[in-house]
Amino acid sequence: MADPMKIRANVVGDSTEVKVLMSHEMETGQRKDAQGKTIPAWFIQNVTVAHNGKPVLNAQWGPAIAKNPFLSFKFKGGAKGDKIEITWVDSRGEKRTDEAVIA
Amino acid sequence: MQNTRRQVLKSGGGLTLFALLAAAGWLKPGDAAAQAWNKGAFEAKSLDEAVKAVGGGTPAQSKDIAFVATPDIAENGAVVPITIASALPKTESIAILIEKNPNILAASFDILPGTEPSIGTRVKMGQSSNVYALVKADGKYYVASKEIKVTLGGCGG
Amino acid sequence: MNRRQSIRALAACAAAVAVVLGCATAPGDAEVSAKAAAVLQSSFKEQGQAKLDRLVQDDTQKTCSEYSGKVIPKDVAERIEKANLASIKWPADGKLLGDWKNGERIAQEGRGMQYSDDPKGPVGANCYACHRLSPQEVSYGTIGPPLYQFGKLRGYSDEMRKYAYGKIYNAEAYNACTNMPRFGHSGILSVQQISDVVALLMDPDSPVNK
Amino acid sequence: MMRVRRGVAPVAAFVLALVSAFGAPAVPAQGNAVDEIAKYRAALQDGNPAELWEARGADLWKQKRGPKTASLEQCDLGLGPGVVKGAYARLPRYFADADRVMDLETRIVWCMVTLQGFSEADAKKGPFGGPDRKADMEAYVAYVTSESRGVKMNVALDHPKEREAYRLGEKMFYFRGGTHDFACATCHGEDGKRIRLQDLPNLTQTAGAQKAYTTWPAYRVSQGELRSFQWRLNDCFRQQRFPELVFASDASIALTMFLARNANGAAFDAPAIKR
Repeated sequence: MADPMKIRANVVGDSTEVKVLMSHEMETGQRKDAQGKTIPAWFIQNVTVAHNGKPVLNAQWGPAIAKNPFLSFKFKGGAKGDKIEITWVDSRGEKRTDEAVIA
Repeated sequence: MQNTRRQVLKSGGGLTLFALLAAAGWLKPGDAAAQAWNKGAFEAKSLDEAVKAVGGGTPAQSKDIAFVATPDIAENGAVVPITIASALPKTESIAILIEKNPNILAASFDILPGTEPSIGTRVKMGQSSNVYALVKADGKYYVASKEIKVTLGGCGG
Repeated sequence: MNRRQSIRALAACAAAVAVVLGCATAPGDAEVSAKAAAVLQSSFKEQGQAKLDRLVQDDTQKTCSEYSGKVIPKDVAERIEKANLASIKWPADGKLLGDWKNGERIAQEGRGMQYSDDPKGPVGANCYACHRLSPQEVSYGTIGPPLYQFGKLRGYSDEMRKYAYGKIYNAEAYNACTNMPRFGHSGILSVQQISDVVALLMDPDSPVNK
Repeated sequence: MMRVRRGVAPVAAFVLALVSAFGAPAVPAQGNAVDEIAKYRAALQDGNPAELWEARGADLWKQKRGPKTASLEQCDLGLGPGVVKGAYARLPRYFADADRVMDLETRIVWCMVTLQGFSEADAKKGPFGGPDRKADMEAYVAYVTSESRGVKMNVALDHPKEREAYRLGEKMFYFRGGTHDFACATCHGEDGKRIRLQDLPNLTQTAGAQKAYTTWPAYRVSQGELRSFQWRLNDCFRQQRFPELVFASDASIALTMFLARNANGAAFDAPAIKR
């Protein structure tokens, strides 16, 4: 199973800043292995972020997002102790959801 | 990541059920699992093609789109930090496109109500290239661009 | 260490440190060196084309390791230079100037001789890793001196050509304990390849001399 | 209009920028390339994927594993069983129970053998991760080293074996061999040198050793992997055209001792992120 995400959510002024690192190969499908065989594409395609159950960001990614992806953004509101839930789904249909609490 | 048992669907290009759904237009709010992935847009080779794939017309150049904390030179193309901020009213989405990558669209972000129109992430670049920030605001498309140079590094080749 | 070598080492020691410290610390130092060499042998494993014999030092490597970071006594330097000068093989046809375009490729190529390299793959000299040469290449290192306009500044004489060839073939012949590899002596480059790199430095048409 | 291809001009501009940064002519573009690379490095600091390894290592550290189904929580890294905080800043060191000098990786192997019951061969297997395989060792290393962040390097040479390791490491640093006559000192023995465009730290001087040693392990952007100090040594020797340095070998420990000791006094600041 994929490793957990590393999520940081902090109140900054009247917004909440979310920074997340995900553990994923983000294989492009363009690389070849040592035997010269093409390594099939394998990458995160969809990311959703929800604040207390309400979606705040949706993303679609291609394989050009760097390996072990990083994402940062802010949304209005959010208070210490609120729940941030992030889910990704990759091109193999694997899915991972992690939660963090706003600090 | 040894896990392949959750593989839903196997096929040559690594396509999934979601990709095969091939939605038109931008994302709708909701769970990632229920999200569609715009295959056509991600296979586009040019900016025009990509915009067309998301149902837009020719984008207008805009000075209200900024690349923030984005270096002109990347020491390594495998990881290029990019932050895009839009000052356009009613920004609905922000997309990153890299002209010289095999497929031009790198990512698109749906800015939901209450979310600030500023996104930071990291992309791969095969070579020095123009990078476009494509913004949909109030139903219309706008674009800004920046050139990022990729240097070669390393000693022993 | 055979007897002749140890006598040499003693002589070298006398010359090097007698003035400062006397020779009292030197045997201890030689012991540490010997142990370090032995520990290295047992700490590596052969991989690909890199076998364990690469850890067996010749006299030049051994002596230069000992004097690393120190001043090399004149007689030791002369000994190293003389021995290495004798090893240089000059082109049979006497032609020292090859093809600068091929020389540029060799100067750019960083691969070769690493255990991760294909033994049948290209072997370069990676000159740009340490030297500035053609002004078109901005990604150059500074471990060695800049060589831009090498021929133009020194003149395109037969003597300079010979020096350039010899230096690339075996740099230890001209400057004992230099950082530069002995490309010909150690079998990294062929005689033809060395002539091509000489052309990169000495051909008036080479970008290096523009 | 925006589809105009700008293949040649930008390259020329880049060349100019670099030439002006490193060469003689002082034009307004001076320093731009250097500034932009600094900006690039700064932008990466904000989210270092090494954190993913740190988290995984912290989790693995507590897991009951091996034939003895034990965790590594009671591993003695030199400050007593169970103390991880600050331990890395004092390694390598002499361990009486093993009667030898050990660096972090060697000590983790020791704990995997003594606490968890792994064979030594199993504990040392696959220490470096690749595209298809994550290395537990690199996760352990990321976790343990992260617990010394901000702690001043303080490597002792009290025990005779610690002093011996240091002296051996120093000799190895200057040992010239292989097809190219390279030693560590060839590239890392002088100030202000670079290979291609990469700056080379002078590891024989305190400042250089401190800067280099305190920023390993590191997430290597070019490889998308967290790399340990053992890996750093292994890959240096590959490029030196030497055979392969054996993981946790005596030479690797001696060299680590030499370099770690030379870094004494500087605050440890890793896992870092590097090109």
